[in-house]
Amino acid sequence: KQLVYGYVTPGPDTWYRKDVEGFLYAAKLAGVKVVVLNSDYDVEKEISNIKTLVDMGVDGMCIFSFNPNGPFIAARETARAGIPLVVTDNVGQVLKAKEPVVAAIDFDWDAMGKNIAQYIAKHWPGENIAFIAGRLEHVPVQVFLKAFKAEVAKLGKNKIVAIRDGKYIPDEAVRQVQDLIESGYDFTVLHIFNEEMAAAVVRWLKSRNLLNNPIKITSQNGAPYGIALIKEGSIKYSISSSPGWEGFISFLALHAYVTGKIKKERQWILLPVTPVTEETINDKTKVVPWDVDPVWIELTKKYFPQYIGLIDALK
Amino acid sequence: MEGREKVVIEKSKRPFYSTQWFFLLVAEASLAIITGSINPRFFTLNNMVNILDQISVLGILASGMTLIILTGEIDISIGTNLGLVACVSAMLIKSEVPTFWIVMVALGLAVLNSMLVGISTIAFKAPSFIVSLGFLSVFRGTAFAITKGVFQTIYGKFETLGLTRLWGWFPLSFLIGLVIYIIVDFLLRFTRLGRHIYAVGSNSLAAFYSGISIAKTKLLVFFINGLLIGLASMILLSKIGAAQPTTGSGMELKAIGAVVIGGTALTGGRGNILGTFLGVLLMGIISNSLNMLRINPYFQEVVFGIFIIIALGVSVFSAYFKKG
Amino acid sequence: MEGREKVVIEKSKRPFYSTQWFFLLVAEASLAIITGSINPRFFTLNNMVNILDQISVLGILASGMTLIILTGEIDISIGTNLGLVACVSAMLIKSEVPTFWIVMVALGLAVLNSMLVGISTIAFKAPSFIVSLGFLSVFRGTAFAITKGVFQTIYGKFETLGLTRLWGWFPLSFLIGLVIYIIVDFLLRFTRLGRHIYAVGSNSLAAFYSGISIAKTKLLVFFINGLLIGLASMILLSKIGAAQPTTGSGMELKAIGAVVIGGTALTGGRGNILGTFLGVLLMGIISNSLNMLRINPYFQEVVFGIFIIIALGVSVFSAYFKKG
Amino acid sequence: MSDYLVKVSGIVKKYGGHEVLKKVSFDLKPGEVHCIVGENGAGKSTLIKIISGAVHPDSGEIFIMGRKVRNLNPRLAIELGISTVYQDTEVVDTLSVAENIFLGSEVPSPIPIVVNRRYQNEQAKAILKSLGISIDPDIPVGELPLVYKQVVQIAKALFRQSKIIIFDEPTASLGLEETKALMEIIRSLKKRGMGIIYISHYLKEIFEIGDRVTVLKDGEYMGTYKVSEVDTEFLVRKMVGREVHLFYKRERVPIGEKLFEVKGLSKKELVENVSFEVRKGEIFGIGGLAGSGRTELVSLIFGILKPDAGEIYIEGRRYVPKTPIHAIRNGICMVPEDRKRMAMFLGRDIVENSVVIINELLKVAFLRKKEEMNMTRRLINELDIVTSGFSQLIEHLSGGNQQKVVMGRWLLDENAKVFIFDEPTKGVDVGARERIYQVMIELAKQGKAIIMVSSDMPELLSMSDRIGVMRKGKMVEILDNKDLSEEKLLRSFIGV
Ligand SMILES: Nc1ncnc2c1ncn2[C@@H]1O[C@H](COP(=O)(O)OP(=O)(O)OP(=O)(O)O)[C@@H](O)[C@H]1O
Ligand SMILES: Nc1ncnc2c1ncn2[C@@H]1O[C@H](COP(=O)(O)OP(=O)(O)OP(=O)(O)O)[C@@H](O)[C@H]1O
Ligand SMILES: [Mg+2]
Ligand SMILES: [Mg+2]
Repeated sequence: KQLVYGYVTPGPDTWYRKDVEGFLYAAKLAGVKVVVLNSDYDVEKEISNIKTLVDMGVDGMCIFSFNPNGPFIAARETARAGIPLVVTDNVGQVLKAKEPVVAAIDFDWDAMGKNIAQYIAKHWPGENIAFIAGRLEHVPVQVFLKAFKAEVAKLGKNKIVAIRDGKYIPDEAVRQVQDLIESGYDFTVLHIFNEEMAAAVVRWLKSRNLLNNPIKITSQNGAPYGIALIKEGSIKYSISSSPGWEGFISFLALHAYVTGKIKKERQWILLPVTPVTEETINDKTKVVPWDVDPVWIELTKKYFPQYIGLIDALK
Repeated sequence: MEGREKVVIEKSKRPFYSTQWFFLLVAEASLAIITGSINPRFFTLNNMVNILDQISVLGILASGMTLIILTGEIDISIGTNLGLVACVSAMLIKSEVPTFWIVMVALGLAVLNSMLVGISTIAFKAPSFIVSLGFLSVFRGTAFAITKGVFQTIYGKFETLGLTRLWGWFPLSFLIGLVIYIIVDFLLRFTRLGRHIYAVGSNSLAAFYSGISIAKTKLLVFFINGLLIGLASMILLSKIGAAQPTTGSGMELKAIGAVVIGGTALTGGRGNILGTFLGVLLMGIISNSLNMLRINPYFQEVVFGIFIIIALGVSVFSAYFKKG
Repeated sequence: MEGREKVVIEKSKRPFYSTQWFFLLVAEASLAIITGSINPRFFTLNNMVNILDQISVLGILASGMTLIILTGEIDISIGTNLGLVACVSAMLIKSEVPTFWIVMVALGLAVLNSMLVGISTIAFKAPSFIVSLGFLSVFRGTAFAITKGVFQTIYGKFETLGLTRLWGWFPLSFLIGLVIYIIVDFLLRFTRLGRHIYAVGSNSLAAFYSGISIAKTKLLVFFINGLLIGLASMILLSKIGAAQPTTGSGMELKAIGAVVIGGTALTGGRGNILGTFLGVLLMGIISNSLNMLRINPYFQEVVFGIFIIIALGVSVFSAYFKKG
Repeated sequence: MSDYLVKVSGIVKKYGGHEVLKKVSFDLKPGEVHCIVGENGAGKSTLIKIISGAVHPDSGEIFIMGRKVRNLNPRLAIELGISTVYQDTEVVDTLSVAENIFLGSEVPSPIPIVVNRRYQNEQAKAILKSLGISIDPDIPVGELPLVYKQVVQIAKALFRQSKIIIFDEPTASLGLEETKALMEIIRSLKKRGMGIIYISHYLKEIFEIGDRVTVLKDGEYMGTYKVSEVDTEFLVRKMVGREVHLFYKRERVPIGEKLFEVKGLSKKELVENVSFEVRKGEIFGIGGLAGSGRTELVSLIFGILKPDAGEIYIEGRRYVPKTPIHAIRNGICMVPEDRKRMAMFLGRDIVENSVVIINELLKVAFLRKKEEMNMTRRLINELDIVTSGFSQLIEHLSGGNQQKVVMGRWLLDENAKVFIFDEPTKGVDVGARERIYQVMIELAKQGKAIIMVSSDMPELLSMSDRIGVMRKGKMVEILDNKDLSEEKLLRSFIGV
């Protein structure tokens, strides 16, 4: 029987899109059809997308929601129709829902916060940190920030002097950094919540001759456009989190359940945290590519042995 | 004067097929038929209900916006007003406040916010666009400050308003929307306030000369708008079960878009609620059709824009028919 | 005429202290002084230059928007137009196309987009608000489609426009912005096109009777607006070194806000570029002050809104002085 | 209780530094028509706006029916029984005729908050009937021509059965018929003991219905007189300060060869097969009742409407109307009838409003500001425009001065050949009217062809060389202006 899965994506931006591509890549290998519906950042459309997929009677559903409650609604609707559901990037919230979902797939934002704090403490002890967040209301930002603050305090080597909202807009991030510097904050380490914003800040700092003199930048995501900056030493440290691989794993989690390989529910699957530095930069197994890449198969086998059987069954 | 026949001017009823709403309807029907013939699931009851359900909140907001725009003002803070109200309501629901009080607070807060915009506009003699732009930030900022940016989930509670299906299929929220359209239509067509709204928007000097209080009329409209925002906010909250400061952002643009596409003039004084309803419906049908037609999700936005422009193009015919 | 003494006619200037721009300036100066007294670094050359640098792109967009609004139209697609142009330019830069051609393509594309909005508005006799709402989706959707949603980085290339500091401190981008203000001011005050713009916006029927082509005037304005968007797009791209489809989103609202706060009427025909400049400056000073005053990021948005509303409140005085 | 309905004294009003009313006094008794006359910009409208509550005086006292009122506003004034017909026809285009008439005083129906539409419509119909026209009360006012908008305004003032009615130039945009009907109504209102304040530049009307007349000059109170004790010359001298002839005796101008010709011009349902010619130096008047299609005829010539058939020749060359600019380039000028909608650039100063045409003709890319000032100064002097300065916004001029500015803009075009004036002296005071006539004669002397559409009978008779009479879209007659009487002309208008 031809399996059909449904995928609800919040919008067309890079991160979400790479997640879809990863999911589709795995689906292609497994010979499963996928219907992708785009919510265009509209909560009501998202709900209607969920309903549309339920009406279509898909065999499984994956939802990536920008509304924290979206997965709960999906859980309710799919449970009613008996459709298995996996949820991407919800920081595990949905596992508390009444209705059981198959799995929540996430990056370990908490571990990332700790990891960055540790790197900074180890390499630049005694220096002050400024932090340019993504949207402060974004859950991963909050989880990361909480862990980061706690770890910095625990290690006691550094101090966070300012937190600003870059809103994921590079232009805004530059503005915030400019203002931070001019308003007399004393900091030499700048953590920026993604490499899009970091790239713009790097460009500006360079033009002002402040980059690595004294301001050093750390970032996260390991996005393709961040890699060049790490290679040239403009970004000192980053953490790899490939949405493509996340999508890939999301598919496997769903597929394993639908095909009866793994019948467990409420699984919390966290993707490993891999540091990105000048040394690891060329190692695809450490800096996981965002774009479709067979290395994902290898990585999956290494970090998620439970799927080995399933992967071997793929074409 | 003897000998001369009196001047007689009769109302020339424009035939229905030359009115703008008719062409909007034609655009919608064509789109529906095309979509339905490609994907017959479009015409299933489930899908139809889906569309109605989806546009109920927007419809309520657009009704309020119609009133505001008819008086010649505009309020671009309605989306964040809704977001703030949703956040506060969600927090109250989480702390188990009785539903009655939640409803009171939600309506009261929405009205207060809307009145703040109205009062400042009138007191400062400033354009409401910029006043409401300021309040847009204030409302979202307040929501942000009180929630600390953390989203407020009310999972499982407060579900009646948004999730009830009458007779098992008809969304209560759409019924509420429908009632609102009818009330606003009645208000505009049959009441004094309705006359005053048109007069103030079309020619405020004439209204002033006629002894109408422009300030009072506008404040009343902002008051009603506030009530509708409060209502919309509760329905949305009930539907999505969570609120965060960005909830509702961008809805102002959609609401204004629906009002304008429905034929209401941004300069005020001209328009009606039937047009707004059709404008809202158009948006709902387009966004549903994009999925039904299985448009590549990454091209949906372009196609959405093109559909809107085509719908405008179709209404060129209405101008043509008016003349011919 | 005999028998009646001639009226002495002078260009009776209203005293400067009763004009709106003066009060805007007062609002800005007060804010600057308060901020500066709390954090003296506000008045450092570096910070001043910073503010100018930050408002250059917005200023260019707002200049174009001033022209559009003066003719009685509005264009809410300018932000996504800018985003689309930035994406295309970034892609060209990545594929090593010569700078000359990049500039040509960027300007050409921006003009094309803007003209599409203008032409459709005129051809469909539809309100430009809704036409440009449609194109807003088309432009952003196209940007998503061609970039496949991927962020376009240009690393170390194309840095002159956005990063150059003349004499080591004066941002080239602000100089460009300044030149644009002056050109637009000149256009509005000393050319026939300027007169046409005001005439069309003030009373398009009278303009038609006076032999002014409304369509031509509006199209020219959309053309100029396109050029300015192209320019702004390149400066922004050069500054941040990357583009994505959402680049520029929301800038339309800021630009319209700056124009309106600068005293230009949304109904057209009334306003000037000095006001727009001060409106843009106000936004720049407010957002810089928020950081200078070390306002908690969770409260910045509320405070931003409150400052805008206070600035409007201050300009109430201008209405008061006008009377007295 | 006093015997005065209205009594104001020491009224002062300033706009900026400009004092437009200087300690003016005025009173109104029951059962009288008290007229106010004065030049354009004398302050008549401002005075009545103060009485109607639309404008607050800077100082002075207002008594209404013996009661001193402070903070008068239109609402309060209406409640006190004052109805006003303002000079600028302010109606709500998007509301129906009946809704406009009852605006602000809607009649409630038995159901609370609901307007009694049926009753309002019936009443509206009745009031309009008394004014001699029958308009469907459900028509949106925006679809009516200016005349009937004005009628609606008048009806609005009449229905209230108030004690005081103020008319500010009610007849400026009315036709003959409507004027007659209005005079009749005012007489009957007077009989019922109402007080009426009446402003008009047609002094004839004042002598017809007025009891007393107050003269204002440059904001100053010049005195109040019994109408029966004064004559036109006296009033005019008081107003203008010099002799002006009410019935203007124009200078004859030698008439040259044919300059302009219209053959069989038609437009469905509006204009039917109109032909006429105008020669150099000739003033061709076009008369007819309101709605007879005069404005449509000239709109066809000026390229605003597209003709279905017919030919136009200028100096023997075929001219096909396309757009106004095309007409302008071909030497045709037109001063439209509805200045507010069709001519005034609100929010712009008088310089910009004056030089708009000449700039189009010269196709200058860059403005020559000095030149513009000079041209505007010339117009101000030639047409006696009362203004506080070059940067005064046009909407802040008095009505008659606005008319002079929008007319003046065409006079700067020295190469024009054909001038069309549609109701050129609407709302213009006697002195200024003479000025405008002189300007027209001046143009005729220069060998221009002049087409003058007018509803003002004396104007048609005193100015035209020939008069074309329009009836229901047709030009039924072209009369030589010799031994023509008003009576004869009117017969031709009506068609008996
Ligand atoms: N809003 C305003 N601002 C500034 N000046 C004004 C304003 N309204 C009227 N004026 C000035 O007040 C003076 C008197 O104007 P008003 O309208 O009362 O004249 P009027 O006697 O009615 O003239 P007309 O016969 O032309 O109607 C004029 O000089 C005019 O320019
Ligand atoms: N009986 C009528 N029925 C419908 N429309 C009428 C009638 N009478 C007049 N009109 C309107 O009046 C217009 C013709 O008026 P127009 O203004 O051309 O007349 P006019 O002779 O120039 O009179 P005036 O300039 O005095 O108003 C028509 O286009 C029509 O809209
Ligand atoms: Mg007047
Ligand atoms: Mg006419």
